Formats: sequence, C-alpha cells, structure tokens
Amino acid sequence: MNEHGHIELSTFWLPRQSSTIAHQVDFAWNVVTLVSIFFFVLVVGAMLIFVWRYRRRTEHDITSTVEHNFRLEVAWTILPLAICIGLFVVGFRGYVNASVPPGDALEIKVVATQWAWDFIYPNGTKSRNEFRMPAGRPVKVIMSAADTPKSDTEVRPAVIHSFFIPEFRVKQDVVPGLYTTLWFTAPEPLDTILLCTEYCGDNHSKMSASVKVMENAAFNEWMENGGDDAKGMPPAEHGLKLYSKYGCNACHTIDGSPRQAPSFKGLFGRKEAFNDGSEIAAVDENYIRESILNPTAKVVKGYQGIMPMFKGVVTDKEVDDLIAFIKTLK
Amino acid sequence: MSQTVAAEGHPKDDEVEGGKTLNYWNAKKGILSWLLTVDHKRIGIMYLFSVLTAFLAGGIFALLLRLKLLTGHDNLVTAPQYNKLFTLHGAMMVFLFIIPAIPGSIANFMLPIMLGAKDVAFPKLNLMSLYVYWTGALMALVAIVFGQIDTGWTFYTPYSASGSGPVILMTLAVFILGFSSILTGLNFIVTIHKMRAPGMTWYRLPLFLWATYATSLVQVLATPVLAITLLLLALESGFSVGIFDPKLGGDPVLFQHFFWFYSHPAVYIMILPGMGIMSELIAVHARRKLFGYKAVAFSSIGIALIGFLVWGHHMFISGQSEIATTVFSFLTFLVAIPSGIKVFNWVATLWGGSIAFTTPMLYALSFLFLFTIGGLTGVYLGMLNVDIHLTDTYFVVAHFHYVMMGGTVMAFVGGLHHWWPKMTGRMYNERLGAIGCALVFIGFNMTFFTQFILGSRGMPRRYYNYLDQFQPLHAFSTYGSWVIGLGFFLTLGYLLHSLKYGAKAPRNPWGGKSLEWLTESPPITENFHDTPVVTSGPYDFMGDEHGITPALQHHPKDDPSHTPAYDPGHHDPAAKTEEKS
Amino acid sequence: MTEAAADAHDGHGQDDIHGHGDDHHGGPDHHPHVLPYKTYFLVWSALLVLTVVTVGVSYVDFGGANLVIALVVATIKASLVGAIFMHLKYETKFYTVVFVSSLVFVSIFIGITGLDYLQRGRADHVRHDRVMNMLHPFDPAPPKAAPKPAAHHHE
Amino acid sequence: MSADAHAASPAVDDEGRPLSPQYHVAHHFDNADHQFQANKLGIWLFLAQEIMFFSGLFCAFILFRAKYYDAFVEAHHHLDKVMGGINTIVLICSSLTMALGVRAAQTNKRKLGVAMLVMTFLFAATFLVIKYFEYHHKFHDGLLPGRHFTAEGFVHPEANIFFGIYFVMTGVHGVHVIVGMALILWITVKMYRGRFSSRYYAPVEGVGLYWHLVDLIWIYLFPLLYLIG
Repeated sequence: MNEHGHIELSTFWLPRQSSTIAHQVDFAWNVVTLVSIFFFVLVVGAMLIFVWRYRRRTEHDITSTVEHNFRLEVAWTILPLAICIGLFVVGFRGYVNASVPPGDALEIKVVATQWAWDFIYPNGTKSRNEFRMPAGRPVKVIMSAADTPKSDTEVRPAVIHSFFIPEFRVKQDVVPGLYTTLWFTAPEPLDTILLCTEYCGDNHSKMSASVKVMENAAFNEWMENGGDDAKGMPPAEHGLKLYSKYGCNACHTIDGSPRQAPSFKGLFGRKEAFNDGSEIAAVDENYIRESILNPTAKVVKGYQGIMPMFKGVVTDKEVDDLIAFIKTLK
Repeated sequence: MSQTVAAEGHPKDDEVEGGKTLNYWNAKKGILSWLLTVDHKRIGIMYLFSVLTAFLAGGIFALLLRLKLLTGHDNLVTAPQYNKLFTLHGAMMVFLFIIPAIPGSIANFMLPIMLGAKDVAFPKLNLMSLYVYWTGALMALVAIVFGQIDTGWTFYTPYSASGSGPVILMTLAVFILGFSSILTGLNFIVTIHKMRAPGMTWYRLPLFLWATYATSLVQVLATPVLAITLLLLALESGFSVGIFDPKLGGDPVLFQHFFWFYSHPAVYIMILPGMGIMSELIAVHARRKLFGYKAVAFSSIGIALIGFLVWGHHMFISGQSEIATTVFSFLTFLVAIPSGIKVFNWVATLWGGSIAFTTPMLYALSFLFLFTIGGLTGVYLGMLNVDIHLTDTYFVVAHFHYVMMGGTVMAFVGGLHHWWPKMTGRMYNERLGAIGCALVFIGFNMTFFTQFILGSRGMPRRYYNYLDQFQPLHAFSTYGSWVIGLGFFLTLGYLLHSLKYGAKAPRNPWGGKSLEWLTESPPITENFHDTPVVTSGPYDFMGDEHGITPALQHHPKDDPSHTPAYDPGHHDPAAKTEEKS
Repeated sequence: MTEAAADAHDGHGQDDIHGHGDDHHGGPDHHPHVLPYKTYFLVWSALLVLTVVTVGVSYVDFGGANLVIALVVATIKASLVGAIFMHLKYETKFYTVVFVSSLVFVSIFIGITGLDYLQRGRADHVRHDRVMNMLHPFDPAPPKAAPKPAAHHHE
Repeated sequence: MSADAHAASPAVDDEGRPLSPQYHVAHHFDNADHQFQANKLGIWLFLAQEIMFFSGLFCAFILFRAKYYDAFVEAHHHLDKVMGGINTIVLICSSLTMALGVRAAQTNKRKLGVAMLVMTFLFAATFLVIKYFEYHHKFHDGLLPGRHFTAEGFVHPEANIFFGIYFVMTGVHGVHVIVGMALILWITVKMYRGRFSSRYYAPVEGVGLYWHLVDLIWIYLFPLLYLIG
C-alpha cells in the first residue's frame, strides 16, 4: 500500500530498535508488562477461584459477614502506590533522556502541511516526503506546521500534525504557531517510515514519508548535491519517483480509479470539462504544467479544488519529468 | 405501625384499580402523560430509550468503520466519508450515549427509590434536562446530516476552526448536551443530600448512589468548562476572535487544555456510575456483605477529585512544557490507586459469597476481567516514554474501549438486566442472557485486544489507508466486531421479547437488600405505599437464612405477606412472627 | 443542627430516624434569618470605598504587584458580598464549602495550565517564540498583506 | 401552626385569602422548610457551575497576559476607566437593592420589596446602557477581536488577543445581566401579586443569589481588564 516503506518488527509487540533511545522505551515497556501480568493474574485468578469455590449451592447458603481487614486493605493500597511511583521513575528517566538533545546534534527543520512533510537540511537542501539522516550522529528536528498554498492569494490554514517514527520510538505533535523539537540517533543505516499521528484532514492516513538513514559520508554527499539523486535517470522513471515524492499519489491514481482527483491513467490527450464551465479538447503539456503550478485555475468538473499549489516547490525539470511520466500512462 | 405497612406493602385504596395495583407504567395513559410527566421513573425510561437509540446508531457506525478496515485500500467509503464516520461514532457514543447513559436512565429511575424518596428533588428540572438532551441530540443530528463534520469528537483547533457552519452547529449541540448533564448532576446531588428516607444515613447509601454522587460532582464542576470551551470554539470559527488562532497570536494547545480539563473528568463521569453498578451486582448476586464499603465509597470521591488533576496526560506530545508533562504523569499514577482499591474490594467480596451465575453476575465478572486489562494498559500510557510511543496509536483506542466498553457498557448492560424486572415487571430469558453476554465478551476481546498489538507495532489511529503489514490483524479485529454486534442484537431481541412474554417479576428476584427491592415490580408512581424507615445497611446479608429474601424460597409470584429486604420489622414483634411462620 | 454537623453525625452510621438526611430546622414552617438594615448599608459603603481605592492605586504603577493588589482588593469585596449579601456567614457551612470548592478547582485549572504555558521549551532551548510566517515558518515575517485563508478545505 | 403568629402578613392568593404554610410545597417534600433548603442547595450548586463556566475565560486572560504582557498593558489603556468604574458602582448599588428586596420578602414587606426589585432592574439597565456606549466606542476605533482588529498605531500586534478576551468576557457577563433582568422582572411581578412571604420566597432568594454572583464576577472583571490590563 505505502510506497514510503514499512515497519520492521523485533518482538511480537514492538518494532525493531532503530534508535538509541528505543531500548530504553522497550525496557520500560517490559517492566510495566511484567507488573501488569502479575496484577492481572492476581485479580482474575482470585476471581475465578472464588467464583468456583463459592458458587451458589442452595438458596440457604450462609455467606461471610467479614467486611474489612485492615492489614489487607493497607497492603493493597500501599503496595500498588509504591509500584506506581517506581514505574513513574522508570518512565521519567527515559523521558528526560529523550527530551534533552546533545549540543552537537545535526539540526534538520521540518515543515508539515496538508499533506506533505518538507525537510530543510543545514545547507538549505530540501526534500519532500523523504527524510534523510546520517547514521550514528544525533539529529535534532525543529518542527512547525505551515499554511498550505492553494493559489497566489489563497491558503488552507495550517493544522496540527504529528511526527512519528515507530522504529525510533519518537513522536511529537507539529503545531502551527509553535516550534516543537525531537532528537534521536540511529546507529545503523536503514530504511523505515515516518507517519502522521495527529488527525489532519482528508488524507491524514496518506501523510507519510520514507526515512533513509545513510552512512555519514553518503549523506553529506547527497546533501551537497542539493538532494538531487536523479542524475541520468530517464525522465519518465524520475517522474514516477516524483509522483510519490510530492504525494500526487494521495489523490491521483494511475490505474484509472478516481479518488479525490482524476486518475492520471489516459489523462494526456483526454477531453476534460471544468467546474467553471469551460473545457479542453485534449489535455496537453501546458494544461498539466498549469495544473501543477496553479491547480485552482482549472478544476475538473465534479472535483473540489483541494490541491495545493506547487509553484516554488517543483523545478521546471521536475515538471517536465512528471509530464513525461503521465504521458506513459495510456 | 406505618413502617410495617410499608414493609409488607399493602396497597392503599387509591392505588388499586379494578383489583390490580396501579404502577408508574399503567397509572396514566397516553403519549402526553409521558411527554409531560415529572415522574423520575418515566423520565428514566425515556432516557433509556434515547441512549439505546444513540448506542445503536453509534454501534452501526462502528461496524461500518470496522468493515472498511478489513483492508487498507480504498473500499466501501471514501476517505472523507470515513473521517466523518469515526467522528460520528465518537461524538455519538461519548456525548449522546455513555455520558447520559447510566445517570440519565438507571440512576434516574433507581436513585429516589434507593433513597426511599418519592421523587428527585427537582422533578420539573429533571424533565427539562431530558428535553435539553433531546434538543442537543436533534441539533447534532442536523449537523451530521447536513454537515461535513470530520474533526473527530475532540474538535481540535485549528482544524475544527477552519470548518464553517456545521462544526459550529455541532459544537453548540454538544454545548447544550453539556447543560443537560449539569442539570442532572445538580439534581442528583440535592436529592442525595435532602431526600433520604428516615434512617438512611450516608453510610447506608447503596454504593451505586455514592458513585452517582461522585459523578454528579464532576458533572457540575467540569462540564461548564466544556461549555465555555465550545463557546470559544464557535466564536473562533464564526468571528475568529483569535484566542486559539496561531495566526493572531492565539494558542491551539490552550484549546487542548480547556478541552481535556473537562474531557478527562468526563471519562470518570462515564466510568464511575459503572463502578457503582458493579458494587450492586457483585454484592447482590453473591449475597454477601460488600467488602470494604467505606473504601469503595471514598475511592469514588477520590477518583472524582484526583480526576481533575490529570487532564494533561492526553497532551504528553502536544507541545506542552516538559515540566507540566512530568507533573501530569505523576498525578496520573495516583488516580490509578483508588480504581485498584475498588477492583480488589470487588474480588474480596466474591470470597465467602454465594455466587449465582445470573446474567447480571456474568456481566459483572466480564467487567472485572476487561476493566482490569483496561486499567493496567492505562498504566502503560501513564509512563512518560512508553506513552510517547503508544499515544495516538491503536493502543490508546484499545485502552479506552476496554475501559469505556469493557467497563461502562458492560456495567450498564449488567445493571439493565439487574433492574429490568424492577423497571418492567418482567423476567427475561436467563439462558439467552448468558449466551448474549458470552458473545459480547468473546467478540470484544477479539476486536480490541488485537488493537493493542496493532498499536504497539505503530498503527496510528484515525487511518483510512494503512500499511499492508497490518492487514491480517485488522481483519481479525473486524471479525470480532461482528461477534459483538451479534451478541448485542440477541440481547436487544430477548429483552424486547420479555416485555410482552416474560414471566411476571417478583418484588425481589435476586434477594437484594436495598430499598428498591421493597417496592412493587414495577413500582407505583409514588414509589412506596408509605415512606420506609431504614434500620439496616444496603448489604446486610445476615449470613443466615434471614439474609435470604423469603420471596425467593417460594414461587416467583409476588407475595406481599413476606417481608423483603431492609426489614424494619426486625424491631417489630408482629413482623417477627411473620418471619417465623 | 448544621448541615456539616448532620453529615458528620450521619457519618457515624447511627440511626438518624428523624430522616431527611441533612438538616432539620424543627417545625414545618420556614423561618428566615433577617439581618438589620445597618449591616447591608455598611457593606455597601465598604464596597464603594474599596472600588475608589482600587481605581486610585491603579494610577500608581507597582509593576508586577499591580495584579496582586487588584486581586486582593477584589477578593475582599467579593468576600463581603458573599458573606453578607449572599448570607454565607449565616447559612450552614456547606454552601460555603460548595462555593469555595469551585474556586479551588478554578485555581487548579489556571495553575496547572500555567505550569505548561509559562514553562514551554525549558528542557530544550529552541526559539520558542511565535511563528511569524505561517507560509514558511522558518523564514522571517512576511510583509503586512498576508494571503487570506480559504473558508474550508471541503468547498 | 405556631408559624401563623410569626408571619405579619402571609402570602395571599388572587382573592387575597392567606395561603397556608403548605402553599407551593411540592408533593415529594415534607414541608416548606425542607423544600426551601433543597432549593437553596440547588441554587448554590448552580452558582458553582457558573464560576467554573467563567474560569476558562479568566484562565485565558491570565495566561495570555503573562505571555503578551506589554501588549496587554498597551491595550488596556484604550479601555475607559471612568465608565468601567461607574458601572462597578452601579452594580454594587444593584446588589444592595437586591439584598434589601430579599429582606423585604423575608419580612413580608410587599411594597418595599417591589420597589427594591424595580430599582435593581433599573440599575441593571443602566449598566447595559453604559456598556453599549463603551462597545460603540470600541467598534468605532476598530478595537475589535482577532481578525477584525483594525486599530492603527499599536506597538504590539497581540493587542487583538486582549480585545478578543475583553469582548468575550464582558459579552458573556452582559448576557448574564440580561438573563438576570428577565428573572428580576419575573419575581417582581410575582411579588407585586403577593405570592411571597416569610414562609415562601425561595425564588426571590434564588434570583438574588444569582444577581450577586453577576456582581461578584464583575468585581473581578473590572480591575483585571480596566485597571491593570
């Protein structure tokens, strides 16, 4: 389903431990699990035994009139209290570690819009729906949610999102008007996925990004090249990459089935009618270019103008490659 | 010797018509006699009907949601429709069902009777809160039908503020529902303070009333904050006053504080009455003096009060300050203690009892099992770093369904069976009752235990499309939801059937000791032929055959010559001879 | 017998045969507790004086103390109204309990919310000041004419 | 009934016949006193509810004031201390007349009671009139909440938050005043028709308590909004 990747599992319950804090979380998880099993067996076990032992035999059963036992009641008040405070301490220590980043952390800025993740690296390199980071080096993300441009004059107001990488055990809301932060270190190069966990509208469930942890050198090279790894790639193939990179796939299918927007299948050369009554005999390069850069100019009949504006987001080369890709979808 | 008369319940002349005793059900006829009634029993029945309708609707939404989630691909509904569905499911279940369910229906019906009063303190206010509830429900319905409401039941800004008309209507609807809840709570507090029968001391209140009292306190003190919050939200989306709008310097996180300051205590509004019912079910169906009466009573109050201090544990990742987060986490662990005390006392009450496997008891045992899981998984979410991984995933969804459905709904349905004979004067089919309970129990665990696994593996909530790797577990969860549905439809079926064909219920089918078992089934309009005088506690099962209600040892037909629970006759030679015979 | 006392009494679980729970002022009829006019007018003039005082001090700047002073004076006035005009002084204490408890919850509400609000970004120093540019949160504030937000994402 | 001696001029029905102590005692209450106590507890719980209702606004005010201190100080200078002060005095006077109205009911002084309630009503009306002029002035200067804030020459842009809170707080309080006036009207008519006496005056007491609360809230609103900002 999701081209951005998937979650590797380590145990039956939890994902692979891909960050340095993951094992602390899992330790806390194991502690509380043991405590829970203990109390569950205690309560339900006692319940079942009593239910069988004291099942009603006659209407004249003589029942106990014991209504309290001071020692017992003190015990089952103090003991859980002590255990709870212990659990709090365990959770708290993990939390402190997760909250205070080391000073030398690499700062990556994150901007969440409806419905895309943008990442801004220290040298200004940008990537969308693809989060790259070096292995073995602490990374600190500074996040905020932004308005989504619909046209030059109109925006869709920013809403709350949440930055969640299950394999890293990190999660933090991305709030409009606020800067929130997270930090983590991924020791090994690997691929995993980033998900949005705060409901943010129609395509909330599609708002994911691939996470690529790279060797430090490879990461630096990638960053220096301005994040362009499409060198020498055939246009149509690169267009396919961009199709998921820019989240076109959230609304435009390539198998002909309509979602919140027309499918790309057979789009090129198709006759389209628009909400404003006008129509185009055959979809051509110019129409596609306009629809990407300023989507609300012409909205296909029967659809809502929900597509964000990509002016200033995509380069001309990328538009060309996308068009090349769409042309291939006969 | 009016007490004796009351105890033996010889109806007065004006309470008999054509040989048969008039009860609240047949005393007056016609739809208007219901719509204009101030009788707490009739109002309770109307509430019961309303909340069950909401439960049915919300349940159908839930089944649709689960059906869609059979696969993670587009099917059945579109993403916007799905988002609307889970919003409706949440909003209906929370605001139209769980919050008013037990206080509105069962408590409304039973509270005055258990106190030995003729009615609640403010009968007209009681009727008014029902009408306010209906108004809110109607507005919510309009908003749902004509509006694109996909904010989730939490209405988080700025997303909700960007929504126009329908969202405002919905918030105002909830605003109004809130006032219904406030009025009910206010009414109950005054009733418990002022309307107790002679001899009904605080420590002779059935624990259900202690729980109701605690609930009412929360309703009166917390709900107004929801009101002002939603008012501000409506003003925000209507006139953009800016208090929550980041563009204008407002703060979206402040909205979450406002919302959860009500909505966390609100989960105690939802669970406390259920806990109260549990105490009744366990004690009566085990025929045993409840273990640790005072502990259970005060843990209700404790939960209500500490419940006001922990709202921020819904906001660990919201961007609130680390210090606040830590404080909230600590306080959250404290609120676990009184709930634990209750559970231990219930289990201890089973010890040395005489446990009958009646349907209410089966629901009580299911409650113990499910609520224990719900409570313990709550501890996971209280732990700071574990919560960060689990929050906003299916783990949370499973947790609150274990507490709300495994807890409150189980207790509600159990209580419904417990008091069904009293409310309707009919017995239902015990075997079908057991089957229904078993189906719900099994289906529930299939559906929601699976979701713990989904959540801990990183499946976020409110997802229309999900990663393929989660598909098998989702499918299993969906199959479970069908079993639950089956169980509840069966239950609905035999309960309705019993209304017409069920055996006539005796006054005291279970051998209970609290005042309601002293009255006719169903009760007369004034509840008691004469104000009862209370001389013993609600759970005084003597431990000898005196503890067992004579009515039970005979044929189930009502026999007024036997003195049921709460026997004032203990001081009364006449009644003594009665018992010896 | 005061309500509180009645509760305490009931609390010991003894039989309280003269029923209806809490308080019972003997006879069936209600006998109001009437205050002399003098009391009312004294309170009234006190309130007026305090109003003048609080306005007066507002012309002097005590910096942070302004809030405290204003609240203290207001609270004195409030307690006068509560105690005399609302008869709290002469009623069973339980009404005061209800009244004060609501104030306690208000302070909890404001207090703990403040604990978040005034402490944000302490564990980890980012620029936790306002985001001024909602289109590009990490760029400087835009010129005055910001794009107007669309009504709703569904239209 | 020893009480008959106590009541100077007991409540009367339309034909002027005195009403018994059981007058207006609902079937589920023992007697007048029992009912009175129940009503009073109900009212007090309602007042507690009202306080929680306003708590949200006070919370917002205090927190935003802490966050945008300078903006609030700047903005509050645009409120009119004099008008606010006069309104405070008006409300205090209305509280006095209301209290005296209740006292009149307690002591079976019907005419005095009516007079006092009418005065209370008039004070309330005065309050609203003054408020109207304040609002009108703010609208004219564009000192409006949130997005509608158009006033020029503010150093701190967050002033709009102050006016957002100002309008919501005073607006909600104003609505309470209007509701209060309606209630006062209702009990005035009942008292004029001689429905109340030392035995039965729960509605007067209840409305009185509500009205004092409205005054109480203003006692806090005034210094916070007008004096310190």
